[in-house]
Amino acid sequence: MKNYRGSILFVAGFAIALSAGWLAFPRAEYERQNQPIQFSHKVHRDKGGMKCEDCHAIRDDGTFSGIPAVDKCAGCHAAPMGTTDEEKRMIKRYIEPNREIPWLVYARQPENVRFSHAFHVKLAKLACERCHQAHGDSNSLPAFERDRVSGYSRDILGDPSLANAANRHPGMQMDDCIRCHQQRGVQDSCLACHK
Amino acid sequence: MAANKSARYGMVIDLDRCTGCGACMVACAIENNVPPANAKATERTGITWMRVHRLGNGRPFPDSRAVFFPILCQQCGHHTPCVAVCPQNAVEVDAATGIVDQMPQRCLGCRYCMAACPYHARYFNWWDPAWPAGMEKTLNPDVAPRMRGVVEKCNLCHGRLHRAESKAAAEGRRDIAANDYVPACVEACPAKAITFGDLADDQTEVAQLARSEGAFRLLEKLGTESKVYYRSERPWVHQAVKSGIGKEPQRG
Amino acid sequence: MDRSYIARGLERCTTRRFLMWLLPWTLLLAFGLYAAGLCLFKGLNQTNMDNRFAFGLWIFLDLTVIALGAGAFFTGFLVYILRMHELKAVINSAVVIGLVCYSGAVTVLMVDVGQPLRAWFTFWHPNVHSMLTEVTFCITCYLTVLAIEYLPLLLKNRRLRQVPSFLVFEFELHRVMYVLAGVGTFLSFFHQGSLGGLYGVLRGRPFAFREALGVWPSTFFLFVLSAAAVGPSFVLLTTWLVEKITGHQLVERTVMQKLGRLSGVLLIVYVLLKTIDTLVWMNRTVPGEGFSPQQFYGFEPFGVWILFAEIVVFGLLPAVVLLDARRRASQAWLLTAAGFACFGVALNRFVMTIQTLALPTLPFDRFLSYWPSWQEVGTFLAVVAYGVLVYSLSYRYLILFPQERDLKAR
Amino acid sequence: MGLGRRDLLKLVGGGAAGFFLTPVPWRLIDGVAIRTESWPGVPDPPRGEVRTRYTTCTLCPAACGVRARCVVDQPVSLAGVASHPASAGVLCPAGLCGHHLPLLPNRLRQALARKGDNFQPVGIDAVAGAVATALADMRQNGSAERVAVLDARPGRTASLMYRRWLRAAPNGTYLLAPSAEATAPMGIDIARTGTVLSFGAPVLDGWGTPGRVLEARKTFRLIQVETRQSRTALLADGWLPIRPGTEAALALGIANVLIEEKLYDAAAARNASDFAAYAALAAQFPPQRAAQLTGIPAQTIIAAAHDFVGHGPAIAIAASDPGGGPLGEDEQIAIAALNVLSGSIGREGGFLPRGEASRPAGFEEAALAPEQGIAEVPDASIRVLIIDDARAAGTWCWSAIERKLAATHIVVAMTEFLEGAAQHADFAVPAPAYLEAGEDAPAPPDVPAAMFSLAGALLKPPPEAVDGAAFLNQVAGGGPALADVLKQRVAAIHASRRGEVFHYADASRTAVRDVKSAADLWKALEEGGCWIDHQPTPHEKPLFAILGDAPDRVLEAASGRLPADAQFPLALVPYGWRGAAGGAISPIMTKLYQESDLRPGGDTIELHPDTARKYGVADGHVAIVQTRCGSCQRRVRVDESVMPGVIQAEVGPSASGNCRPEALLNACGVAGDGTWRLARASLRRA
Repeated sequence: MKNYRGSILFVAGFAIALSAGWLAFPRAEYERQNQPIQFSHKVHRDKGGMKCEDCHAIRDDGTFSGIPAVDKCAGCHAAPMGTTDEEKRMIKRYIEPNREIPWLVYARQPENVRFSHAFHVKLAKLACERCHQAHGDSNSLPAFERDRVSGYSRDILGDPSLANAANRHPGMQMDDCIRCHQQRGVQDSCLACHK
Repeated sequence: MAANKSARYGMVIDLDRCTGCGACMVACAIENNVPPANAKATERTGITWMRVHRLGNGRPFPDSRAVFFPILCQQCGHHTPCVAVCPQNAVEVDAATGIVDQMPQRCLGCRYCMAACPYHARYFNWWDPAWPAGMEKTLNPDVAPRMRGVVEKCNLCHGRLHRAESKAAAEGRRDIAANDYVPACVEACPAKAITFGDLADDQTEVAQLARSEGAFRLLEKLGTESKVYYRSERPWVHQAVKSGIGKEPQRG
Repeated sequence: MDRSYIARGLERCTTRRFLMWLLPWTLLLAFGLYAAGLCLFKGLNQTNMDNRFAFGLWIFLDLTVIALGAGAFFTGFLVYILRMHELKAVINSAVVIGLVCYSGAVTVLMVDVGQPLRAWFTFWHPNVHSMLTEVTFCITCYLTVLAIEYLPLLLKNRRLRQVPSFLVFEFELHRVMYVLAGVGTFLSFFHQGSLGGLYGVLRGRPFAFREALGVWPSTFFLFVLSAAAVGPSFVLLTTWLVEKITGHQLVERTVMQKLGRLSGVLLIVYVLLKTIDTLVWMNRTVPGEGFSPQQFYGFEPFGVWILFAEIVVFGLLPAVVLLDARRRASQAWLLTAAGFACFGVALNRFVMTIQTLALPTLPFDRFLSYWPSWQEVGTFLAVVAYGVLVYSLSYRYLILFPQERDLKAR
Repeated sequence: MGLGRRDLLKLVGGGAAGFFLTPVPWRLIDGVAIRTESWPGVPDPPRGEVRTRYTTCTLCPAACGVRARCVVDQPVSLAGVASHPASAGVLCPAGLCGHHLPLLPNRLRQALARKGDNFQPVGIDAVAGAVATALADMRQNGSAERVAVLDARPGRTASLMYRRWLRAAPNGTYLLAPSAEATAPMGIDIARTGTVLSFGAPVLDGWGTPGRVLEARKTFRLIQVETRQSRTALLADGWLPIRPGTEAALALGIANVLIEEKLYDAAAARNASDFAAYAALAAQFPPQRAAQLTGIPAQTIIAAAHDFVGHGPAIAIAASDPGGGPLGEDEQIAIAALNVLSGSIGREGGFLPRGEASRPAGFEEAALAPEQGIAEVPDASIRVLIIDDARAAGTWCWSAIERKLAATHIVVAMTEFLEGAAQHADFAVPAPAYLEAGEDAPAPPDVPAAMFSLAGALLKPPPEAVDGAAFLNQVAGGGPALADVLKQRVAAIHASRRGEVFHYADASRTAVRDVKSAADLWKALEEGGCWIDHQPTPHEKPLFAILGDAPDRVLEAASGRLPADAQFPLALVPYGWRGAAGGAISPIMTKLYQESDLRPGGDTIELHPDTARKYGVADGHVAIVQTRCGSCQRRVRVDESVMPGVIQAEVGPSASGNCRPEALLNACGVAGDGTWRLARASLRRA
């Protein structure tokens, strides 16, 4: 009996640690933040008949405009076009006072990463979906998840092994870049993609 | 993704034109987000990717003469001293450009590469990089500031190479235009003493200057095949460089 | 009050006296930890190192300490592989010394790097061509080996023996001890070498650069040899020191002399090779890199004398003494010679690290001077204090010198 | 039975074992390592669209074209404008980091009034009020005292406004800054010059328009006459290390050789009414005597004379040192006279007379107060002194100005920083900094054709800041704004139909007559452009006097300015560099002064090893330099290139960061003619 008792306790501790590490930690690791306002890429594409590059353009100098400034939104939404409260909120909060919308950028790479959209879109002819998946079809913006430890967005620094159905597949980690570059036989030095 | 595959970027510095004004040092610091010195920093703990030294002829007034010697990473192409020693591959020679890359985010700050570099072209971040409050907004968005405790050095303004590449890509070109990529020090030199370009291409001015009379490299016998050349018409300069160390301490 | 922890038949001072002995070392440790803390949290600007003196006191002492700690692997090698059983008398002590030296060195290295949180990158993205990678791997592995070798000593403790499973475990350990010793020797051999290689490969530092024999520069082998040579001497010295402090005789005199002779033999070989190496360096390597050897010795205070001191005064001299049976017989000669040998190796490590960095390489360079800051010194003192504490505790509660009991009985 | 110690150990043991089979430890060490990339110590550069904008540098008279790389609206780096007519695509180190100046922490953001030794905030109207009352008071009892504006950057449109304002003010006096690089009526055709004989002018280290000069360096020979082995001396074709204060003697010595050997331009000499007198004066300085005075061997002097005229157009120049102040007037005469002998005046490759950008109506010379040197004003005569801008005035010897102030006086400093002359003012008024002020840049002193550039503002000035003109308007209760007058001036230029516009953006040129309207011209200039006059100004060679009214003063100057002094055996030679001598500089300048010793900096003196030995100091020691007028403490640098018996002291920033040139400059003292270039000094270890 006595010996058993010892082993049981050991196993118990073992089990507790495992469950904590595999189940609790992945949730605790990320802090979830909601976007300042909801936004539907789908609506803008289908109803608005817009293409990605209408808002996310590559400038002449090869830099990428990223998420458009609020005046771009104001271009159409000076007055409500739809009936959603979300749109009204946006107009009231940001367009009227002409305040920039503090978007939380899922794909925002670390400061030391240099990613040229010009290269991948214009030369390599990659489609947006190649990295951004179906983000362009999304009807709503999921919560932004920030890794509490590294401070980076889950999309660029999530652990794929922890990726569950709930969140998008993280396809923008260094490993993903390297994998794709290897498949296409692109030889790179560190500073080709870091700055 | 560097353009012009197998380029060997390098420069020739005309010591007879360098006035030692320091424009290259300032331009370099601004371009590469090198912070102003910490109050306690000295000429041995500062960060100057490009640093102008003064080499005297060792003779007293009025026969004393001196030459200004801009020193930056010499971009060694062979036996590159810093590459082999780095324990975690934070340093490498880019096959596409011949530029010696230093990855501050990979560096653990062991400083072995600094001991290895005979040109003293590597600098350690002894302090957190600090700009006077409000001056962070003058930082160059194309270069990531480094953190305390890592080594950094000249990478021939890699940010500018990136810029040139992106511009080319936007225009649908893979190769960059030669005059789209010029390091900050070269652009800034008021005396136009620095010629920059692709040494692998015999047609470039830099390649021809590198082969010209009076051109030399530092510590050539180490066989590091550095890509930074110097030239001077003054015989004593060549003498001083040949005779190597063991002279009076020099200023600058 | 801690009687029950002390092995039977061993005479130890009162707890009170023991605590009094520990007190100053503990204070020193605390101070040192504070200094190290400053370097970790405020950054290495707390030290007097700079871009030109990228390495300083710490690297020099790490190299020295590890050379002296070599006693552990080498004695182990002699006892378990070459079956020199009379050396069993000091093997335990040697293991503790080794453990202390290596763990201490590793700790200081962690403070020495600018980004300790990234230190593990070396294991994840290793550059196999770098001597430092070799050093890191070997030292960490060998540290583990030492820890395992230390375990049986620990388990022999009078109280711990009462746990039956521990007893079994310890017995098992003893059976693999030969394997461990082998592995330890191998690892240790390598990193002693790679520590030598550390500077020998620096093509950009003509003063340190040595030509390669196979994949390693000659310093690789010289370091192994010199470490092996002084290892026994250092064990000898410490043993004698412990005897003096505790007032007990701990080992047979013959053992000491045996250690001395071993040192002597290896040292003479080392001195020979070192001389050859130096001549090759002067006449081939240095001119090949476009310098002349005189240039390196033109800067005071590092004149040619330092070379002479290293090879003759602290190399040849002790070797000769240690090889002479009559001299060896005299305690004074033996210890002095051993001391000289250890100092000689320390001097060699100093020349390789500090002098190399002090020397200019470019026409407009200056010959540099460097003096460690109190934070650097403090951090190292912490390691010394830590060593003394670990050794003292081990000596009190474990059996470091098997012969002690019998010698006392006589 | 409860949980014993051993049970607990087992539980923990199991936990530990399990822990290492979870992702936790690995995620943690990885995450923590990655966090070091962006931990608090690391700043985030701005993000946004990168734009290129153009303006003109106003930090010194060179008026270089500036290409600013901006993230949205914030300049992040500055560079030269390719093939710019004056700067040839070049900026100096100071210009390269000019965009830091508006952001410096010690920026003056509100008006201050002196209370005892320190300042306290005050409204600008209060300052204007104080000045106004003083003026009213002066008017009332018709006092002979003066109201003066001291202009550190003469030649601007603002300068014209000052002068017009002063014309109306009681005894209004317009003063040129002591060491200001005067806007000469003649430019230098350096591109075609054969030989430049420079008396201490930092030709290659911040003189005139550096870009233009350095570009031409390939073609002209340079003979540098200087005590100090300056950067210019190092790169000159010949360096004549001259005994301090004997420049005039050398000039006359060379003249002597040229006249004796008939090597001079007789035709040009005929235009000089007093050539005979000049020749007679030169005759007193045969090479041997000149050699005695200057310490330069007679043979060298003769060779230099031949060298001077032997390679085509030859000019002799003497410039005021950015730190050491101006050369004496008499020395300047002696040196300028060499240009008569070489016939370089009004000739290609020499000095070319030039006009200036047309002025708007109401700013004719007659309507303005005349330009005056500070030395011309009697002592204790200035009641109200307004300084613009005090930053550029960082290297004046204050005592040169102080002695001109009346017993009761008001000094107002228009300045961006509480530095330089502002520290001595009664009121400090915040001015727009570089890149904030929408102003004009006058033609650089040495360009051969008239020029006019706008320095368009890239940044908004702080709300409190006012420019000099606005302040004077506030004092006078109304008047035109600088911007309006600038527009008028551009209109006047457009009306003149002279010259052409150089566009910074594409280095193209448009003739003014092809510019449709004044508004278009304004637009072109403000977006980045400069106007260049291209029709040469017609000029007839009038009779003029070389020595003016001062032949004996020149003789006196030539006989040596620095009499021996047993108590103060050494010669103290202050010097500076245009880029950093005056007041505030960007913190990045630590690269030059602290992180390298490329320039000695404002806390050192340089000595010859023998001098050092003689006075018991060594490299690194702190020494006290003592003169009749004062003393200062500095760190010794032993340098073999220094002339024995000379103390070289840079006026400029110091490695320790605090730039306080006053101590040194005051120690130098001010000579009767308003110079402080030289002083006798003694040295001892502190």
